[in-house]
Amino acid sequence: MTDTTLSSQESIFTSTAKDWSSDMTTFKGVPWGKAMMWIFLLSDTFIFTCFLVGYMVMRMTVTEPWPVASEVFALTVWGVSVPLLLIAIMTFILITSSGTMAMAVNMGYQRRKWAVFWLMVATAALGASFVGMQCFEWPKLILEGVRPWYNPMGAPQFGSIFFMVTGFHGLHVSVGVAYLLIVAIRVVRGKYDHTNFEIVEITGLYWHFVDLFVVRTEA
Amino acid sequence: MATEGQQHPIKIYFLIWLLLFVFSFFSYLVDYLDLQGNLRWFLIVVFMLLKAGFIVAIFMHMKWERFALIFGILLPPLALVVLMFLMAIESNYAWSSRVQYMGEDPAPKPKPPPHMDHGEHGEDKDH
Amino acid sequence: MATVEVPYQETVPLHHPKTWIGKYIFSQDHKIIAVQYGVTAMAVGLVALILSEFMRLQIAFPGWEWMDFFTADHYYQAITMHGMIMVIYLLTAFLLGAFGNFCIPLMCGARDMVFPFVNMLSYWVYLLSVIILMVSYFVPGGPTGAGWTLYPPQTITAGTPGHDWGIATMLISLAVFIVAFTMGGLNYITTILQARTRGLTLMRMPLTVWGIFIATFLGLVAFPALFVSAVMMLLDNFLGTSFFMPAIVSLGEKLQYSGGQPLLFQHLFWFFGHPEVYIVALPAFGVVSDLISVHARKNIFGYRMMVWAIVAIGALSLIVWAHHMYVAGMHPSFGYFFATTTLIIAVPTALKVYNWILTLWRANIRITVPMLFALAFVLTFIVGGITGLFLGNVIIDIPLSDTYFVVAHFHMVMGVSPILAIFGGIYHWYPKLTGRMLNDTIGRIHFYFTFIGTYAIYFPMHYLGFIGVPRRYYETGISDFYPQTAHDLNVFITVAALIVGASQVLFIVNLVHSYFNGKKAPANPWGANSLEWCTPETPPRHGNWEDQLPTVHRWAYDFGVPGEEKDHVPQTVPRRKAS
Amino acid sequence: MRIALIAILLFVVTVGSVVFNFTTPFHFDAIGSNWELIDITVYITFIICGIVFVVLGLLMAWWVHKFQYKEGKFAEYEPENASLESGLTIITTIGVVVMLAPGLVAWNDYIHPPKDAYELEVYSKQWTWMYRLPGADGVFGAAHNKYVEFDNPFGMKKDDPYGDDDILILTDTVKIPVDRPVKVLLRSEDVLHDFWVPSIRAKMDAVPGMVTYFWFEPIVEKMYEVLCAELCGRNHHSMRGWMHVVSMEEYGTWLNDQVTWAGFQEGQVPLSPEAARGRDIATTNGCFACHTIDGRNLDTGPTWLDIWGGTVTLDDGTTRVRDEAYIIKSILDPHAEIVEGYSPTMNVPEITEEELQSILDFMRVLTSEPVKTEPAIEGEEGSVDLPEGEPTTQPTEEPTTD
Repeated sequence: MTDTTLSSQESIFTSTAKDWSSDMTTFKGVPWGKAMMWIFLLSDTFIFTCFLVGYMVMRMTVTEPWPVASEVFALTVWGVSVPLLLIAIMTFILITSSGTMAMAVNMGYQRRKWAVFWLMVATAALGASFVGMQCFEWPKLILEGVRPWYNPMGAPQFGSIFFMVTGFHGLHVSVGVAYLLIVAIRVVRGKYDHTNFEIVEITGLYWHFVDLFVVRTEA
Repeated sequence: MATEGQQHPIKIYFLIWLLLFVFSFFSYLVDYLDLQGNLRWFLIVVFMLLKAGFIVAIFMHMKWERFALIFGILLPPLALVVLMFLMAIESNYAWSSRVQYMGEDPAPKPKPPPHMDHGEHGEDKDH
Repeated sequence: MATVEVPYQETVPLHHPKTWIGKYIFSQDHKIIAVQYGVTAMAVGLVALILSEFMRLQIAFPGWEWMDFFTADHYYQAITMHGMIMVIYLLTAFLLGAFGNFCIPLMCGARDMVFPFVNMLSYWVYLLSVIILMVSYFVPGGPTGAGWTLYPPQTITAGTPGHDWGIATMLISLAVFIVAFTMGGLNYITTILQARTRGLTLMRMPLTVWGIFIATFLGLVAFPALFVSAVMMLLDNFLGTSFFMPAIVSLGEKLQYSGGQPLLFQHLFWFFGHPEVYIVALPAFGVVSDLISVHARKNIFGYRMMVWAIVAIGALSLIVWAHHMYVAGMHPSFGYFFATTTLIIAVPTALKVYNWILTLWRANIRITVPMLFALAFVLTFIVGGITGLFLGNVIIDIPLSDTYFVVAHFHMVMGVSPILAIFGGIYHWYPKLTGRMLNDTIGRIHFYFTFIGTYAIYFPMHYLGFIGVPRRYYETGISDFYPQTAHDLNVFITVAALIVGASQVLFIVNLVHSYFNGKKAPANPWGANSLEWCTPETPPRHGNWEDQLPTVHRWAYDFGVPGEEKDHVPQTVPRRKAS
Repeated sequence: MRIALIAILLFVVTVGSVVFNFTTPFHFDAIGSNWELIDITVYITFIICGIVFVVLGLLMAWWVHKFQYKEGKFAEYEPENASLESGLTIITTIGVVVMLAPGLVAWNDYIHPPKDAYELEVYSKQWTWMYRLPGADGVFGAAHNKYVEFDNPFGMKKDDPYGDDDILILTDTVKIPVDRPVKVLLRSEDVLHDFWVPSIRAKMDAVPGMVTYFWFEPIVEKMYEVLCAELCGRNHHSMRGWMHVVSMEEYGTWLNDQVTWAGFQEGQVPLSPEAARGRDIATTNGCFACHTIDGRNLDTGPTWLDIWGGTVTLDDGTTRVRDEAYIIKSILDPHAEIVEGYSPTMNVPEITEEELQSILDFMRVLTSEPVKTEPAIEGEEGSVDLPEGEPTTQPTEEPTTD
């Protein structure tokens, strides 16, 4: 397994060509699960991007006015309307959860099981609170009259896209929370003791990906 | 065993973590200042790509993967770039067709009043 | 090289199933899953075949009193179900689900797929999607009649049969299928990339595996677009969103939609749909390459070019989608781009055809049943390919699109050709799968009926397209563009279709009969080189290999190597020291 | 050496295909427009592809025959032949370029209508065609599906001054002058349609929510049947129309008889509230998918014009007087008595007794006699457009705007 690190003499292209033309494994040192997760994430990227293409096309073809995001997602704190506060908080939560997840992976490779467990639980908690914020955001918009098929502020597609994309993303986060908790419990129970704890990293890949898309969706 | 996995100082995570907030702050600034037009979309896309890049490279450890994997994962989405690019062009086309023929312009410019002898088109009826 | 890499699989123990159900029903063995996929796909394909016979009868004998029950609604529903079943639930499922499952681990020298449990789940979810699809015949309004392309707005407006429940079951079934495919596809790709045996580099893999590999990859990146459009259309239908629905007046009734873009669906659909064509074609290419090489006793000509052609076709297929939309009213300038990319794709495809034919040159051709099917595939594919050059060239597509020329073209290229490849593959691998040979005579009769029959159906059909007969017409009626002779031709085509349909009974009889009474198959009846013929037992047991995985020393096409004793050298035979 | 059956078969199929191609009567019919370039491109492609097909097919047949299995023989071992492969690549590329180049040139023409082309709007809906011309000012008034009403079949935007002189052609037959390029703008009221005349070669989908176009120049005076080439629902196959290419003189005469949007609005007579309600009920129940009120008999159902009174012949040869009882029965039990020439396809409408009476009220006013009703209560009433060629509907020449 010494060849997992790139030796300095190889150029990008020779190393790529060498890996792709070798026997047994193409992605050297990558466990099956991790390779599968990467490919799944690639596939999932296409799903999310197609949703975003839908968003872009709607936004560009609809002639009715599109609501201004900074006003819609403003939050009134102590009587002052702070634009985009809600989204800012949600982004903060998710990016933080990514940070804790990265730490968990790191701890995993040091085989510190309990540290892994608590960091993953913390990540899951942050993820759950993200979903919780969504549960706050949705009724807020619904109370303002926004529906998937209707939007008092202009183009109805705003509501459609908003509920569809955030719903789909929220689903990913929820699945991720469940996945994190399952893995965390299995880690402390010693199910992965015979491995390198790559499962933590695989879970992490998925979680960061979810995070990645909140970054994209906000635009 | 412990040396086998990917070992990076924890410091770098914090650094990236902070950077992500900085970028997020900037992209909200774009919304907050209500920048419009191409500049707005350019800035949003730039910040988006920067953030995505850092997450993929550092948090998802892609920086430390071999290039075989990096190319395998990063090349296919180029097809999506083509899709997005073409869809953007076509959306403009559909939008202008709506404005031109369907009277859907949100901010209509006053058209010149109809002309009786408007070039050769009017001749159709005279034949 | 500090350490010698040991295939990971040799270190993990395989858990053999203990119960009969674990062995044959909820089996995690890739071979059983392959059979399950194959049988289900054939069963549902039979439904599609019967639907097509009804359609042909209606086209040839409009107003025939025996066909009175077959209304326009039924006709359009049959068109839709036939198309969707054939493309997705038969061809994709068979070529990737059955051949993929069977060939990949055996040809890569793996014990099984990397995640057998997920692989098993893939089949059961696929079965669920088939059931949901069939349920659409029992929902109010029947299945959707929107054509397999499901173009909105008509899919969900009142003028289309099955516009409420039928389309819902269709879309849900597709979404479930995509989940199933993703689970299977991730397995196939990971197995090919990460679980090959010692010595098996990618450039030594049989072309079957290459074809399945690239096709699966295309599926994983293309199906998301279909998934997204299915979700959006479901929302349009049930929540009243307006993604694809502009303001419209349907049969005098104003609908509560506004501002949607119908073309967005078409783009997303074809962003999936064009790669889908190659998802079906590439495995067929691979299978046929192997069949021709093995049965011609000669190495496949230009192997490296064949591989790169597959890769190039796969890559290009992601950016040619809108050649299905030349007359769809999209941005006019797209015509230049898509015509160019489409015709570029013709070059690697043509090279593959050349290489198949050049493989025959100075070969030592055994005319076995698989070889017959492979040869028929090549000729059929040539016709389908060159008519594709007509339709890919944007200006020629203008008069020919939406006519029977298109119908004939895509049936040739992605209906008949892959089916011929599937038949060839089944005749080729059946001995390894069951340990019995298929009956040769029945096989030949089945072949001649199928090949001559399908050619007689689809070759003349192109010419109906030239005179302008539009596709998807329940009846053409009396019109000046439609001469009586064209009607006679339609009757001829229908008769041929009925014969072809009936002759498939021979095939099924052969499969069942030979399973119980066929000749015992030797381990390597065709004298092939690839790994699946080197298993210690025939049929291979669970786990495929002995304690140690086989070691590969050469490519899969060492036929007729000068200086060797036999005319084929299996991949496991070490190379001689360089002399 | 025994000749292999498959070799013979491959030979016969290849040669047979060529023979079929030359003997079959099924080729493009005589071109009726300026698009010879399309035909030329097709011929070039035909020749190149034909040669490739014949060469490959015959080679296959010959080699399969020639290199049959012999025990103990070794095939030639030649994994690769770089020069042959690159040679084939180059030849194929040249062939592709030869086919593609004229195609792209023709496409460039196709998407750029000439400056002197006049515009014709083809308005499609399930399952018929209508047409609109921009009128004297040469500019179409804005029109949108959201404005489509019973008395506004094209969805004209009422405050757009460009629309007043637009000429509305409310039948499925249009006349166009020969030898003049026409830019066809396509609009759809509901689903995708495709305006297609095989002899013209050109076609394009009509997409709701946007306006698409193509252009051509008819060169033969002829009556062409218009087909719909994009699946548009259960009556797709019966969505036909007529495009009559005529001389300039005939076109001018015909054009003078057409009604403008302004004239169309003037010619409408207000309805009583009951009749207007009946019309709306009939609309929402989809009656007008199969029945018209302007005298045209669609394939799917008889017109409602003059349906009140008179007699009708049924498909069993008997005749009926169309009194109230007959009409009520025809609505509530549509399959009981079928008018000659139609098939029993109508669904039983789900309407109340009151609604039925309203529809009957509406049917009563649908006579080709000029209707002179007193204007009903302001604001409540709808209106009905009278059939074309009505004396009350003056084809107005001069636009009403200033």
